[in-house]
Amino acid sequence: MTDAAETLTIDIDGWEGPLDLLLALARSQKVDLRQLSILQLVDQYLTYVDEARELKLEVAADYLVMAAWLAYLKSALLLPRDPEVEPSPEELALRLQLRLERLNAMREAGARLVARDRMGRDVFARGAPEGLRVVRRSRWDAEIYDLIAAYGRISARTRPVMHIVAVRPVMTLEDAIARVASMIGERIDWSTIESFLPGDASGPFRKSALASSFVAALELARQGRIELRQKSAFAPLYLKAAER
Amino acid sequence: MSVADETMRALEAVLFASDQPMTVPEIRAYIGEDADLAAALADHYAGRGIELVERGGRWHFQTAADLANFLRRDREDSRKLSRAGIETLAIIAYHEPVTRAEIESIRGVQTAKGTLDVLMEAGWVRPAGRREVPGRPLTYATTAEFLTHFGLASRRDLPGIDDLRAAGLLDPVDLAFDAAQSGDDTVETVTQDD
Amino acid sequence: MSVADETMRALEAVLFASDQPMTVPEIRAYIGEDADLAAALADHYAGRGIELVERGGRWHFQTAADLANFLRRDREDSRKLSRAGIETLAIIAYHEPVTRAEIESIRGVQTAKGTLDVLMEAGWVRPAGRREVPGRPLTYATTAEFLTHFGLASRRDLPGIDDLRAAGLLDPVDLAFDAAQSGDDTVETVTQDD
Repeated sequence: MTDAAETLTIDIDGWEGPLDLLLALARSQKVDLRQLSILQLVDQYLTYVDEARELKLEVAADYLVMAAWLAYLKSALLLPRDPEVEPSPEELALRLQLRLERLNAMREAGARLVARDRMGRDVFARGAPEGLRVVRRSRWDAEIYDLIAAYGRISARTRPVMHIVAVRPVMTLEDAIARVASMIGERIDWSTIESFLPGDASGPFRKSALASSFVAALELARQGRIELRQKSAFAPLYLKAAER
Repeated sequence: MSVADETMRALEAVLFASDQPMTVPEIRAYIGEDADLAAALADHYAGRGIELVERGGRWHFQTAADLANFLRRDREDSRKLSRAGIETLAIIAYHEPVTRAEIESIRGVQTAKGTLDVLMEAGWVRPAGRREVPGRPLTYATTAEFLTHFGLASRRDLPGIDDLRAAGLLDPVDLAFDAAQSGDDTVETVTQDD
Repeated sequence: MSVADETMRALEAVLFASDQPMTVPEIRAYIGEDADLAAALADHYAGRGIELVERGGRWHFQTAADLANFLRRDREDSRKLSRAGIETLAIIAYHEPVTRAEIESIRGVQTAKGTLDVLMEAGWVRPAGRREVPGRPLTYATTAEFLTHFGLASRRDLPGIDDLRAAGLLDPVDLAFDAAQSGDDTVETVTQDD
């Protein structure tokens, strides 16, 4: 990299972009990058690109963009300062110098890194390690509760299905027929169906008794044993023994 | 061994890095010296965790044989038994000895081969002979380990159906809840509702 | 070291047998004891042809670096990195976690897709989560294997990292620019004409 400026004239493909080329040129100044002459660097770069074009080498667009930018920077640095222009050419130059410093730092760090004693090149791991073994075993987990709950679940699911109707407070149709038939004989006048219900009936039992008594009334009417009367829909329903 | 002995160090490194046991001529090709040092190096390692040994004229490092038990470790992964697994186990426990066909008929679902394998791997179920009926199907029963794991003195300690009912374990509400939770079994509503 | 020390022997054997560098918890899983002995064992091997080293919290045996000339026979550097690869690796190692855009801004050139792929395939670089800024770019960082390969006990051992950090050379250009603007003399020196 010492005679970079000379070899540059024939080797543009070797550079990883304009910044890389600039860094190589900067290093050819053989000064600390902080002491770098930006004007000199610009001249070096522009000369290089011109030479490359004279040799009719393809110069990639980003090198030309950099060349144009550097030409602008050079003129701005040389011309009397225009306070209106932001950022100032000095600031642009400083940024360029900072970028070159950073790239240079990483390039040198990379070189030091790969020069270290590297595994498989300078130091070696054991050639034929026996290897360590992990014997995996599953420890199955289950609690006694899980076991008996599972059995309960199966039993509930698959035992002969047995429908158990709970003892519910109902009046069966047979009971209602017997009840209405026996009571009707004692009634002279029209009586509401509610009057045939047990006096203490309440809640679900009363509803059941009412429904059964109604069906019983219809059955007895069909047999001609009672008469029914209702003035209108939802009006009270009256029962009376049939006149024979 | 003198640590400063360069040849000895090189021998050590070469034998360590080699992926093959090495003959003395092979060693010589690397360290360019008399390779008889191997015996001296072997002495140095005597009694250590690593040994340098000669087998059929070839030298290699190996771990000391008495430490083999350190080179493996058991890893126990705790795993929960699947629903099919626990149900199958319950049926075996309550009905043993029981054939696979009987298990399936009680569960009302086909039992995957893997399910019984898991139970046997866990050490809770064992084959318990063949039933002397056509086809001579294998039967299964629980093991002593099963009793130990579940804290049972004997199978008679398992709660009976009446106990289960009393404990609410046949309660269809729980059953329906379970089913809703796991979303798999459809539940027949066995009993009353109000 | 007392040769009779069983734990030390076991440690030696386990590290020797392992085909991977091992963390202290991993070692403990095998020898079931306090694994701080690794440092003592490393001392025992100091200056020998084989060394016990710690890289990124993982221990392994390797040959002594100064014996490379004995071992390089028939071996070539199979992992020859391109210049772009070396630079990219250095940028990731010294700046991690770092986005691709940040790598490109330091290098002043787009990073070919293959460059990062090669570094990841070598096992030296890994994706290290996304940065919570617009676009949520992926960041990259180095691996434990990177430390092992380059013989670094930790990232703090990266060559010259302290100096680079002190000089601000690991800071982005914008930050360094602001620092330079806020009153020192670097601006003057860069603009001087020869």
